[in-house]
Amino acid sequence: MELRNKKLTHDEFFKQREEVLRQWPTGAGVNLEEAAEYLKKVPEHKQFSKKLRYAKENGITLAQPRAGVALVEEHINLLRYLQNEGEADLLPSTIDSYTRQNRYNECEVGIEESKKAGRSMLNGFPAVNYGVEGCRRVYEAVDLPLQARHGTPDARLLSEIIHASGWTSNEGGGISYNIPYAKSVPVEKSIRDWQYCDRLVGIYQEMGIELNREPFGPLTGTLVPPSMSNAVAIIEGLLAAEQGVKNLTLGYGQCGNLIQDVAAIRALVEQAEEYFKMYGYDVYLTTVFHQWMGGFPHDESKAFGVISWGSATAALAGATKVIVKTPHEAVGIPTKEANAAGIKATKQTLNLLRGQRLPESKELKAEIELIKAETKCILDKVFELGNGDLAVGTVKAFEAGVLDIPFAPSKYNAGQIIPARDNNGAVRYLEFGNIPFTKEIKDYNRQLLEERAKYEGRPVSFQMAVDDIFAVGKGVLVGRPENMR
Amino acid sequence: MELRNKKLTHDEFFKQREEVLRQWPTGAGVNLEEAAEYLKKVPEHKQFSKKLRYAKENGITLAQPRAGVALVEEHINLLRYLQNEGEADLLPSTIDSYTRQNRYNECEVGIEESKKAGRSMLNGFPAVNYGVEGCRRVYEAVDLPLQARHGTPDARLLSEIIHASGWTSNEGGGISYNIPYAKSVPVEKSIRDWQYCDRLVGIYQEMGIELNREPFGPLTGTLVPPSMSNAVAIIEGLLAAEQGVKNLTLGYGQCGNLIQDVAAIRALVEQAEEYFKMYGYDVYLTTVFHQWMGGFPHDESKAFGVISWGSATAALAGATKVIVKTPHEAVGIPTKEANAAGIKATKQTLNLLRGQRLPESKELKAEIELIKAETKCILDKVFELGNGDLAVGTVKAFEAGVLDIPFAPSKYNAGQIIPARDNNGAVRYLEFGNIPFTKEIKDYNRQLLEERAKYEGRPVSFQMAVDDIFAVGKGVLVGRPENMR
Amino acid sequence: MQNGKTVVIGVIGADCHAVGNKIIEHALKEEGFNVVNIGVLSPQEDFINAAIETNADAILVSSLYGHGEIDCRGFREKCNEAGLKDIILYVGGNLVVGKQDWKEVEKRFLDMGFNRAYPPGTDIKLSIKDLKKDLGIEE
Amino acid sequence: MQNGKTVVIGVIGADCHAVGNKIIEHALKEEGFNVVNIGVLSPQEDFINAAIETNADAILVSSLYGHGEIDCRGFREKCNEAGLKDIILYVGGNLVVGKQDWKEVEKRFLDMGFNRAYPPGTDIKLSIKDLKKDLGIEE
Repeated sequence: MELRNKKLTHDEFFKQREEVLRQWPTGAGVNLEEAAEYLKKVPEHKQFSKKLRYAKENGITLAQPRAGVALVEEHINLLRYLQNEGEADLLPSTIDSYTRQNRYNECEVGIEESKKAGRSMLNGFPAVNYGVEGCRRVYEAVDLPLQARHGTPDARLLSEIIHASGWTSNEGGGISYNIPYAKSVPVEKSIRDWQYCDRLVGIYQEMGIELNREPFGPLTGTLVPPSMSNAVAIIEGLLAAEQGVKNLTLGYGQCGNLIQDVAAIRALVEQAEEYFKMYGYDVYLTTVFHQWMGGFPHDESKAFGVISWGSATAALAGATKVIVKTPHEAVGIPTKEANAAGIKATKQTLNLLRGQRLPESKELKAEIELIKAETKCILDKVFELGNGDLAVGTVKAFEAGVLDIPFAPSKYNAGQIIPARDNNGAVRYLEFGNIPFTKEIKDYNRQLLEERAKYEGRPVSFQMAVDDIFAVGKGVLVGRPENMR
Repeated sequence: MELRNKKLTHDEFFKQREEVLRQWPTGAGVNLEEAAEYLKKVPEHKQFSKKLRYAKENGITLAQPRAGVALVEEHINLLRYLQNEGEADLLPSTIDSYTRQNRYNECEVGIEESKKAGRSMLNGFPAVNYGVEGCRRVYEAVDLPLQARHGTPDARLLSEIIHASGWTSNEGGGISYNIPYAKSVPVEKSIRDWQYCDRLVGIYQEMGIELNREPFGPLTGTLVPPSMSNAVAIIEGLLAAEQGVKNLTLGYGQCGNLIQDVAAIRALVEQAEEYFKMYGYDVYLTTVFHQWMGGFPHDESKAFGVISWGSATAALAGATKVIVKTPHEAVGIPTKEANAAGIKATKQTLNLLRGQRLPESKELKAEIELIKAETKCILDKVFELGNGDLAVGTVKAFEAGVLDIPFAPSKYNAGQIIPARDNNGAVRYLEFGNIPFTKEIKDYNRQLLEERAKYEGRPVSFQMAVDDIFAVGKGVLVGRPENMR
Repeated sequence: MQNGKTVVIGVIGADCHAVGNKIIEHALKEEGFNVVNIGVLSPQEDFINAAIETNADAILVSSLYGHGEIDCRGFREKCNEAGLKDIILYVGGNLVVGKQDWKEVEKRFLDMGFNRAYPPGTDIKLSIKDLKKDLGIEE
Repeated sequence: MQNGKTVVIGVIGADCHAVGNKIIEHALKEEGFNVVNIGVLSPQEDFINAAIETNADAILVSSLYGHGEIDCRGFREKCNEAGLKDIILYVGGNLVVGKQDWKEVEKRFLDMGFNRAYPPGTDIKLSIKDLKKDLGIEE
């Protein structure tokens, strides 16, 4: 069957579904009709889509942590702690890395070792291995909406299990959960597999159950220029909408320059709405802002500074929710106390800023226009390469380097573009690879980087990107040469 | 001798000085010529005025903590810790409350009790009791500029001692260290006493030694409308300039609404410069932004949120320095570790934001115009009441309630105005007392509060102010009624 | 609305924190107390004199600046000497320098003869509830 | 500029953190090493095969996602079996789940047969300095 951006037919979906549910024994525990009945009983305050709608309509930014451990009881304790002590608004279940690679046998080892060691030997919750029964125990033990957060190129079985368990949102997408998370999964394969995940949500939607879907905005989380991540977000949004997804959250990872970050969120909403309208999709759109995804300072007080500044930016941008980092970020997976601390600092900042927005200005307007113009260059080319079909165009765009994610591990990613910060800390394109920008846009990006180079007394080079990657961990946004620190 | 805003003559100053130095035995240790020689040897990196000039010219915001304990060695340890571990840019010595009331006998008790108890029984460093010898030990033990921070209506002896000890800045002023800090000190008395402190700095200036002076901006730190604190700051700046002060830092305490806070700092600089020019003073002006001075949350993570948001606002406003709170704020005087933690969160935020400013916008411009118009109404009336003499006008303005600081303890303060937040969290005038605003300004303030009242479904009332006072401690900026939380 | 009881309030010692003082006055008046507010920067004598003059039922001492331990010593003894034998004495605020264990701090103040002591951040409504109980006022 | 030494680098297990991997490659090349980068998501076998094929002098294993302890077990034994008897083995990154005492974590990895182990946030320049020392390259 040829790849195309077209809603899967009943037969296509259910034929595939038979295989999917056989991928691991717990697949047998998923029954669509029974699951629909179960989902219909999810109370409003535990429905992701409802809580996001309320937040958007009331101008509130919600806070959601990341969290997941190997054993069900420990995972429940963790989530309840983040709910009760951490004051989280939305709950996650972060899925472990073996599950993300569909290596369920290794998950079993991890679960057994965790029992023996008395501490989690997995970096997340192995939802597939626990199946519907285990995942429902988690859902039933908490009082907030629950979402799977992972990084799984083929998340079909995982999606079947978590939705059937009352988890009302799923993060991911055919690009965003492949290119930054896998080495050798063809883009065509992951787009197909996420069409399945999206179609599953569409089928529930048609049964009157509104589940939320969230493409993963930050991609590699490392100096991704906003136009590139927005282009990917809009593509994944359109692909999801085609499969019948109606409640969609598009994301963006903080770059650090306030004007650029606010502009990125505004540009994303405006442009995504334009495309949904153009292609006739009726989607309820919300946004998620990820606090700084790059290297963190080791010092916990400094980490609080990074966390709070991300929260303030999310509020000023008017994002619907913010994904929270913790003061342990630099050293690995946080304790539950550190996780709660991150949420509390975040919520305090969000509450102080409730209702405050960055006002319109010449600078903000110009940045929004730039991001939208860059994004349009990319998207136009993607559609062109696919002869109008977005799925095909996306595959070809990665082959051609028209879509190109900096620092991504996938061999299907060209890896030709290099980003770096300008003198104000905004992320710009240093090497364009095959990104089809106009000369005007290229000149403007180059000019901004030349200004920085001049200020720093060194040429524009890859070293700038390297310095920028380590800068926040060292306490600053722009990685200046050593003699300027 | 009649009060007037006129540089003290040589005779007026030195006659008074004889009495001042006899107020406590350590006064005998102050020798102006010897002190000038000592001050001339202060290296550049320990000079307050130099470091502030550098920061202003390079667009950097500096971080300064508050800190002071009873015993010299412990005080030195504390300051060195904040310098080395806390990464402070500027150092304080917070003076204890007995010294602020010139109750040096009680300081002696506090010093003795502290030695016995093995912990500080004073809430600051009793600089007068230690005299030049003890204060120089502190100065010599640190590597950063040192400033006295206190709240002393009559700080003449204290100022003599600290400046003679190499402390290159002094906080305070005849209004800002009286009305919020004393119950029954006449305004005339404190203005005279601070004319002395300013003249002392002017005399050193004439000997080629540039000391910094900093009126205390936040006043009671409790819902002070920006135009009232800016009016006081400009008055104190003009009074200091008349006595020969050349390096001046005017201050403002965070209210919490970003646009209003940035507007307040911009209005303060623009309007102060206008007045200095109008009255022919040549002053190098810098600004200080005080992180939130009101009630803090008990939870330390939440406190970090408040601290970081204050830091971000200071950076976006382009303030020259920021005064730092600590995660222990809600429970009293912090440990040195908590103090350092506050500075580190602050510095991280400042560094991430270096060079970023809130761009011009319609809203920001309107807020700047409003603050300047309100401030001008007040200042015009002060000059009118003094028949052109600012010192006389100030005394009369407090009598008339034209200058009126909310929640101040002084019986010389009318206490007629009541502030409250509007629906966006900006601080407005609820009761105007005798503040001489135009009808237009009054109507606008009222209209903004009526909008909030309507939103909250309750009348505009004093209860709003009470709710606002406790709001930040409870995690929000605006004190909404209980059914809206 | 008056409940017939008189309370003296003020901030002791060299402490000039006026905001809470004004709010305590406001809250007590709302609950029907006759409030005598001697304000900030008040020595023990001012509290006691005000209590004698107004025949007060209770004295509420605030201290926000960390010197409370020094300032409050001997307060109960001075009250006894002045004939205020069983007057109710409360104290609250940031009573000591630094973050100390509240149980220990409370004990020190109860040992000094205060009937109740309150940690930083206590809602004044809580103290008023206690006060009504201690004064036998029905809710 | 080449120093004649070959190093295999990669990210072990189900770990897809690519940023540091690309920077380590960049830094090693700058210091004159011949770098064989097998990338992310690499099993032990891929490291070993690459080392045999290129006659490598050292293997630098990265692990950023907390599963390092499971993924690295038996690595030294596998190297020995494959004939890489004395090959230098380094490991570094966020090696375990959660904030644990580094001394204990380090010991666990040294006991597994790694020559050196590095905690989170180590500057790659430091590891390169150690590597040059261990390989007998003059600075």
